[in-house]
Amino acid sequence: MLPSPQPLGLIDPDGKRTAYRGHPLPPPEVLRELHRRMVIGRRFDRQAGALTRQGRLAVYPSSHGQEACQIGGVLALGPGDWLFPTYRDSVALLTRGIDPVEVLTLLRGSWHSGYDPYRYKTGPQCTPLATNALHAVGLADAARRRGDDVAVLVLMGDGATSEGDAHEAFNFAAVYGAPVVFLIQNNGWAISVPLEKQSKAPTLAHKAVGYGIPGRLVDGNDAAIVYAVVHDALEKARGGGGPTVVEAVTYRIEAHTNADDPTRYRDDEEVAAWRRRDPIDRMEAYLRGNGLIDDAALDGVRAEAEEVAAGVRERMRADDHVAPAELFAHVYAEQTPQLREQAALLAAELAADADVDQEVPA
Amino acid sequence: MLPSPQPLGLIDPDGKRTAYRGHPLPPPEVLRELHRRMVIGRRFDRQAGALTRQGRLAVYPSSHGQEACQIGGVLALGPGDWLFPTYRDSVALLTRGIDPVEVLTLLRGSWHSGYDPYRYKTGPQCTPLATNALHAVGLADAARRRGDDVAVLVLMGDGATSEGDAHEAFNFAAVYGAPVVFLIQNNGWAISVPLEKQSKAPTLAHKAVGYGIPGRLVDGNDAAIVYAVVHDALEKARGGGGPTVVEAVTYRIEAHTNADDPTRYRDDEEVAAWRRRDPIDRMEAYLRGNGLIDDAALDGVRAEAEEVAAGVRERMRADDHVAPAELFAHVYAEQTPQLREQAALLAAELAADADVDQEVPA
Amino acid sequence: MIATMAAALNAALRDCLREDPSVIVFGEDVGPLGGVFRVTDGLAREFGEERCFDTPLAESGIVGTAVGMAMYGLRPVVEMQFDAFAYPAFEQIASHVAKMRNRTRGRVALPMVIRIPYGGGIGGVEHHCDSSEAYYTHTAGLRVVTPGTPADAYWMLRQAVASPDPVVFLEPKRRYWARGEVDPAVPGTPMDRAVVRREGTDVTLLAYGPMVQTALEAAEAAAEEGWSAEVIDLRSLSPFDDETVTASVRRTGRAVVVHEAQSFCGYGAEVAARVTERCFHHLHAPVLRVGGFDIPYPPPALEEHHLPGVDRILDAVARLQWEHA
Amino acid sequence: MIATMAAALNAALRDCLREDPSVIVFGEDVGPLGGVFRVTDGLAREFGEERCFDTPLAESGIVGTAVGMAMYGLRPVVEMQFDAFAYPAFEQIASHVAKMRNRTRGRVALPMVIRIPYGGGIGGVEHHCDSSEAYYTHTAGLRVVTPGTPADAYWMLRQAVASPDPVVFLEPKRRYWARGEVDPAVPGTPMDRAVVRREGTDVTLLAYGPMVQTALEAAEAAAEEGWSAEVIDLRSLSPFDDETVTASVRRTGRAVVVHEAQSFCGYGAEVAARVTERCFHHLHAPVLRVGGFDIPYPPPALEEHHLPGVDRILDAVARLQWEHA
Ligand SMILES: Cc1ncc(C[n+]2csc(CCOP(=O)(O)OP(=O)(O)O)c2C)c(N)n1
Ligand SMILES: Cc1ncc(C[n+]2csc(CCOP(=O)(O)OP(=O)(O)O)c2C)c(N)n1
Ligand SMILES: [Mg+2]
Ligand SMILES: [Mg+2]
Repeated sequence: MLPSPQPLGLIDPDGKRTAYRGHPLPPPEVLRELHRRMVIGRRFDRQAGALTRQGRLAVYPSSHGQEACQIGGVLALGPGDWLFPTYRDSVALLTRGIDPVEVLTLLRGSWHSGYDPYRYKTGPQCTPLATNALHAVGLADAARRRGDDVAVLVLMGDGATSEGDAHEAFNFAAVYGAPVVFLIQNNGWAISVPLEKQSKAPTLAHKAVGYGIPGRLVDGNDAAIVYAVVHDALEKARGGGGPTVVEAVTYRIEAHTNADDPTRYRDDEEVAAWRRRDPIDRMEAYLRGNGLIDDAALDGVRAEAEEVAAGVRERMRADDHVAPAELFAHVYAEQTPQLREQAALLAAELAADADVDQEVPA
Repeated sequence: MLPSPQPLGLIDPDGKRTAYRGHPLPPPEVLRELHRRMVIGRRFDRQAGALTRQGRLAVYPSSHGQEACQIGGVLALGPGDWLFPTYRDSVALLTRGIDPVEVLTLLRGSWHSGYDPYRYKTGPQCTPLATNALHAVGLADAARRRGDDVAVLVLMGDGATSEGDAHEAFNFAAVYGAPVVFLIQNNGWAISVPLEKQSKAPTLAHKAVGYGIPGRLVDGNDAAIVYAVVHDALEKARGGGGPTVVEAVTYRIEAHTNADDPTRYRDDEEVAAWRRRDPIDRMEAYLRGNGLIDDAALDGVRAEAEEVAAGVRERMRADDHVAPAELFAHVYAEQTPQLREQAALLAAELAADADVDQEVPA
Repeated sequence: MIATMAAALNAALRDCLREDPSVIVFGEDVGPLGGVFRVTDGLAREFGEERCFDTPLAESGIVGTAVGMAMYGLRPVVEMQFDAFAYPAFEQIASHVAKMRNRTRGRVALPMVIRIPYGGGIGGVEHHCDSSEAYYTHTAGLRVVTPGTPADAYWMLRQAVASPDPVVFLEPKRRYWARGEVDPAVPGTPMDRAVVRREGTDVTLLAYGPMVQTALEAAEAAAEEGWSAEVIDLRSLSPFDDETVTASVRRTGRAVVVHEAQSFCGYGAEVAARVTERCFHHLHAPVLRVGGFDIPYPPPALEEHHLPGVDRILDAVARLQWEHA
Repeated sequence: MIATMAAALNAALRDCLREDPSVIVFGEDVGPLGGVFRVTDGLAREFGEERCFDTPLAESGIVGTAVGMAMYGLRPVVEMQFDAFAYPAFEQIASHVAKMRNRTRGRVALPMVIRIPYGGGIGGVEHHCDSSEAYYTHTAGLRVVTPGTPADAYWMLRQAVASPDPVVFLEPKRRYWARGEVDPAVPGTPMDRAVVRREGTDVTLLAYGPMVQTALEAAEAAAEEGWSAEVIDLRSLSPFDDETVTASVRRTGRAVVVHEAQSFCGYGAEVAARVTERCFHHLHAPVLRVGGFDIPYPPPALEEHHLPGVDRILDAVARLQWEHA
């Protein structure tokens, strides 16, 4: 009933296969794909950081350090499965195949969610903490009720587990037997609050016990174990085996967002120690050490990552004009008379402004 | 780390000492007091039921069957300790020494809480489920911060554990090391919803694991074990040992409240089976079997119970007039100008009505 | 048929479940018990526990899972057991239910209904009698409706379930047992329109839900005093039917809005403000509000003093500066 | 001293912590980080983690434990990180914080302060810019106040902490970095009174928090158009200072109320309704409301179109039927 006291891992920080045999190592093509996506994700993340410093994004919460969780989780999803991400999970969304510009719509401030949740079977990035966990349970359970072969993966942070909604989500999932996997990215911090001020449980995976759900503790910087365990849990969920809680122990290398100042609450040394457990380095070491990747392939991946970044740079240069009238477009299925009135008011204001602009001598 | 799989008990349903030796049996005078209070509590509960049928109470949620939990818990409290009850816990309040008429103020509809929380170190009866658990944690933690020798007991139902606030309360208590004991009266039902639709955990005590709190599972119809375990937990809490979750397995013999119709959702047989596990019968059997009580003493207890009931009957006959002006008296420390205006309006209405009444020819 | 409001609501749910397989009903005690007000009586038996079922006891959980279910194409109809017990779901309602369509640029609709028994007048103890409508009407993206008669209860609930928008459906507890004619064959007025319940020429009484009946009684009494009162049942609190209301007040030149909720920042404030904005030069007197006092809902012993009744409405009518007529 | 509003709030908390050992400050990230807006900067260091500390990430937990602490004699000052993140605490606020004194017949007071940074204008993403004041002002038992200047920020927070009633203290985010004179030696106006910020004779502009500055700018612009506008900073949203407001509007005969929140059932509705009730025969035109549209708070790209600005206020002033003057 209790999760393992130590995080499960398949590949250790030095890129060596661990002694753990409870899950098979994913096949080479999956490992290579995990690596490739992590390299691209890291590059994308760096690009987003740069755009933020240039003032092109309103805010950016970095995924740096958490690529193994996000990518391991997303690649484990089957074709009919759904994903419910948070604000932190840009790299997960990129990996999900969502247009990077649509991923950044929220953070750029053009609109709230930038992509079509149905097209990508992906909920909007969720900011009110833990609320998405309930949406995930609901959607999973709806699929179960319909008899569809669908499982759902929801991403949440360590801090989010303290919210009442996390508890209610775990409990509803257990009671309904909903096909949902809760992947907790325990990155050690909720903004400035360390895990030891958040919970006294031996691990967050232990929370599963109180719901009669299996809890798994994994090394969140080992993409192979995250993939394997989430894959397993999703399969089990689809087969009617109910929910699983997976805690992936990882680290947020950057500040909480660009607006944050981590020097106020944590040591550089802690960061440095975690850099030595980098998820990409270790996967690369494993792939190299086992002859699964060569320099040419690596260069190819890096070039692809540069291309993605260049594409983002390029496309983010274009102005993302949003028509003011859209303010009123999506509040109800049909605009209410009230909103029509207000839309007309704004339109008149804008027309008047335009007239004034034209009056200004050239 | 895991609670016992079977409920701990000191006295079995037949009134025999169990084999369990993890807690000492409370001394005879405590057992006699537990018994005496249960007999009085049961009689009070019956009286309240009668008053409800007579239309003198707006609503009454019965404690019948749960006396061992409520009384075992309350008698375990030390002189500086606090209690946070729910609407279900009239017998706990009576045992706490609160004037029975004040206990019934809420249910009679005269006011909300009828007693002075400071006088009795007892929070008001709480209806929004699980919200009182947070109040208990806060008060306990305030006492801890002040260095006072105070622990807090909070009562909650099985259904209430599903609320987000229950989770947040367990977690805050654990993180703060607050001196609080959560006594879950698992009476099998949340109105019409059975426990198996509420939780898939092996027991509710298992929920403690996810917070790093000890969880104890006890026979909730054995007042001795409830007393012993809660007493222990409170002592530990006062000593800086932090919170404990205690699940007491019991049963709600009556309907949820007088407004409920349990025939719609449960069998008489289930009730009958639990009647055979009656907390008073078993304690009486133990006391008799061990020569700790004789017929005279028993008669004395019963007479005392009748006296309490008669007192309640008598005093509840008196009209409990509440002045309409009190509507405005306790909203703020001082009445705001707004409320003064409204109070004047009502006073004028009442005066006009009185005039009209006087105009009516005698 | 003649039915109580509770029975009319029950019939509406039954017909929705029958006609649309995507409709599901869930909440606390709505299954075998049929709800504490019996509004879901018999539904679990008739449609099975997969379509009408009890949930764990957690309101945020109920609403939050309903969001996910609606995203997947179901039409959840959830019950909050009493007004004040919807508050734990407030974040899900305000931040997701109300906003999902807007957040996703129109891509994700949430056709769901949150049924909330509300208001007082039933001798209920604390937390069981709140009039919480203004919390929802101030939240864009929600439709907020409340029936005042059994016929409206039936038809408005059917329309709410069919609506592509999320609807907060407020059920006036004290009217659950009131009887009236319900004809499931004759479609009702659209739920976003107000209805003139009684015609009059001197003053417009604006009421909804639990107060419609009281307003009608006040109009009756007013007639005896020589005032012809028009009574409008607002029905849709959000959006507001300006057309019907404005036409009436422009004609009568006087208006009183009535509700149980505390007056301060209550729904009546909006009604008074917007009617005044739109009818200012037709008004002989300010639009008056007759609402609850600005206090927490009182204990049963005092509720009669708190709740607006016929006398208080008449007093307001009397204060409408008839001398200026 | 010249200080930003954030610094003034920080100074107030520091002085409260110094003077009253029962004051404690807690919330998410208020400890070593000093809060995401740095309002609690340095307090954990100066007063120790027992008096200023980080909590687990759960708003209902924060408010609910504060209730228990206040019952025990502490004076908790809690921070909700942003407006929309106070919603999980709504049940604790509405059912307990607001009602505890009343529930216990006056025996249990809850002197506590819930600080909520609110409103928009800072380019914040969704859920970070809600104007949630009306949810609280419609809840009897709460005091709801909001400062518009650094000096008020300092003094009103001091008074809020000293108040025997629970106070929802709304901090206008976009004014955190605005500077102004703060004199901790000269006690400020009582927090339950409105203040005339600029005198005028033709029209009264009623504003609070984030909109006070905008209203002052509008008054300036109005002067150029020949209208003398009086500007009142309401400060206390609940209770409402009728005396100050009524006196002004009776004098000017015209009023416009301004806020960021959606207008429908917004705070401005109450202001318009009550001012009209009390000043009807002095009014030349209906009290107009200039508020946000009835939509969810928009993304940064569009917020300038949503938020009331000087022009929109002037347009409202222009519509006050000057031809009837
Ligand atoms: C309900 C709610 N409360 C507060 C916040 C403000 N907030 C945003 S992120 C954050 C910390 C979250 O920590 P964690 O869950 O560990 O996720 P991480 O940012 O580390 O990925 C907080 C407090 C929020 N978004 N939602
Ligand atoms: C937040 C909230 N939701 C719903 C209710 C309505 N309600 C009152 S009692 C009850 C069942 C409670 O069950 P449990 O916690 O097991 O306590 P019991 O009544 O069995 O003692 C419900 C749903 C409530 N009081 N509070
Ligand atoms: Mg984290
Ligand atoms: Mg129960």
